[in-house]
Amino acid sequence: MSNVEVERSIEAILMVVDEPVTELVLAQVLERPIEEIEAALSTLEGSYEERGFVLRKINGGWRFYSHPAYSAAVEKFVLDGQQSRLTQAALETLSVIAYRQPVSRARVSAIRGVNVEAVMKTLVTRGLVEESGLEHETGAILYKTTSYFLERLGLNSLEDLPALAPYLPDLDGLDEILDSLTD
Amino acid sequence: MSNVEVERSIEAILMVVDEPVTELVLAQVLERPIEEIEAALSTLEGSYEERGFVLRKINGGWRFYSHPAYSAAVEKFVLDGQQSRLTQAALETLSVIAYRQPVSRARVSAIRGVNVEAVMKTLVTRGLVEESGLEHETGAILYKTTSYFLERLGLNSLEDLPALAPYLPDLDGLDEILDSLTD
Amino acid sequence: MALAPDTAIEENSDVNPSSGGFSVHLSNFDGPFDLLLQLISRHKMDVTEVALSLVTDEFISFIRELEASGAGWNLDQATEFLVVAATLLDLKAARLLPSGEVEDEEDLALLEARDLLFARLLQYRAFKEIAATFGERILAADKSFPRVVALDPALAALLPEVLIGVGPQRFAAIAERVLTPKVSPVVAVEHLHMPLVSVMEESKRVVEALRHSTSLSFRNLVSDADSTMVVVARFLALLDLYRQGVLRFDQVLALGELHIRWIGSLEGEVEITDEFDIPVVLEMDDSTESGENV
Repeated sequence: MSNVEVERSIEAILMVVDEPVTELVLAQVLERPIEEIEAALSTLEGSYEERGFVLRKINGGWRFYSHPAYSAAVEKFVLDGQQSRLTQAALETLSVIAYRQPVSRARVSAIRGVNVEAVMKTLVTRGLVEESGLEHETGAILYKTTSYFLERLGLNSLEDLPALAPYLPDLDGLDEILDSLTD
Repeated sequence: MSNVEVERSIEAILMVVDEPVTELVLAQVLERPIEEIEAALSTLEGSYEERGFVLRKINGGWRFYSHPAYSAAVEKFVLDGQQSRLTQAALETLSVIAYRQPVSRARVSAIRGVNVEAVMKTLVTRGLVEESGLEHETGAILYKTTSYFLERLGLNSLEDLPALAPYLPDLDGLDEILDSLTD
Repeated sequence: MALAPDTAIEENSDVNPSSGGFSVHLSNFDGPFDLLLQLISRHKMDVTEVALSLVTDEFISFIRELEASGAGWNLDQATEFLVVAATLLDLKAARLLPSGEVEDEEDLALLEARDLLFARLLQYRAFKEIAATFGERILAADKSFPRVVALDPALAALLPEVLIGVGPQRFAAIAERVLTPKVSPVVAVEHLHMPLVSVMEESKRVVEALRHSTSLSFRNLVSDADSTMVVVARFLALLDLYRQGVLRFDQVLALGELHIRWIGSLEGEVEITDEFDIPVVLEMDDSTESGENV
């Protein structure tokens, strides 16, 4: 793998990874010495000088951020573009989590039949949903609703969620069907 | 705001979004004419050619994607690889629906020459196809592709579907003949 | 000629929907069009100029093989293949006959059948090619991952309070809808497999048998009946014929052997009513539980 390829691979990873990534992790994934990774990151960092974003090492991990010079546009976008009201997709995802918690993202995807990654991020950002440990067998992150969710829905506790209609198929059976479809 | 500033601002915004952003939203936030936004996006799109990421318009919205050439590195991070392959039968059924939508199951069956019920169920469960009202005369359920279908195919809209083979006989005429036979 | 397969027939319940596995996969083809297309391409022939007899023979032999393989197939699979096979055979037969007048009506019909078959085949081939493109596109799109990041906490703090926008009841209704498996509605057609028995048809048989033998026991008369429905139909036919005065009943003992004697004419039409064959429409009983439709 050439230097350029190492740089491109790092860019590709950092562009889609949400959490800051350490040099050590990058070195392991790309199977290159850590010095090479450090050099590549340094080159990349300098290459974005004329861009609207920057590459920064914060708290030991590397991540893309918006360039501070354009924070006004970003803030305006966040306030204008994001609606305070939840979208239908967000509501549906939230309802699955509320009634199936704790639940993994893959399971919610399987139930809704679509990729829910972006919606889950929004729900977490809006403080309605939070992580709740790992699934025993798969190691997948589990999610549950927050107390803020109860507050916004005007409920005292999860037990106050209205019961689902009795004719809804047994949920465990449903899981098996979904598993057979997604396997 | 200069052209360069518009481009930098767009980059800054795209760095923080969890969902694709339309040109219209960018035009409103940056208070620039939509043509200017389109031109800026087009310039940006070309400017990443030597990078590990790309800027793409899929399903009407723009966002950053990792470059396909470096998928191997990214896949090590994205564990949620639940994209199981579609079978040949599912792909063929999906292609008929994509080009003939909204279309009834019976019509798809007639074109493929086999019963497509099980395959249709799979496509609906996978979120690639959804119901779209009833056929006027027969009362049969009609089906169409979803926006998730566009995403999975990396298409911006249905108009971007590749053209059907040019030597294909006039389909509408054929449909009428087939209808007269199946009635 | 009905070329389209009956698409209303449901799959067997033991078919696993995730496999998409309704189709015949024994020889790596998927339905009659797929087989036909494979046979044609194997001989490197253009769909529009196919040497029919060769392809027809192979098509038929494929069906035979499938049958002999013991894997068995259900009614609608068989129908789909047989319809195409019948069309091919028809076309082959027409080729073998000396072609005289082209303006023959039957010739024209065959011509239409061929055009229709090939039009459908062309259409199928076009979609098959597109399906390959779809597969490639999905594969390519899967290699590109979108940037999906949570909003920076500093920015998230700027956001106004989130509005769920619905109350608990409405929220539960949404959960119910989303958690209900997406099952496409099905129309049960199992009852269509029971052959309908026509009293008129059975009347004709009864008349023929009685004219032949003059006297028969009811036991003899229904000895070849393959279902209770046929026995009932023949009994109804007898009652109707008795009303017309063309036969006599003799029964020595109650519940004993019933003998029927023909006293009508030995030739000519016997008037047969169709009063038993008029469909009866029953009101559907909606009170039955719809049950869990998983």
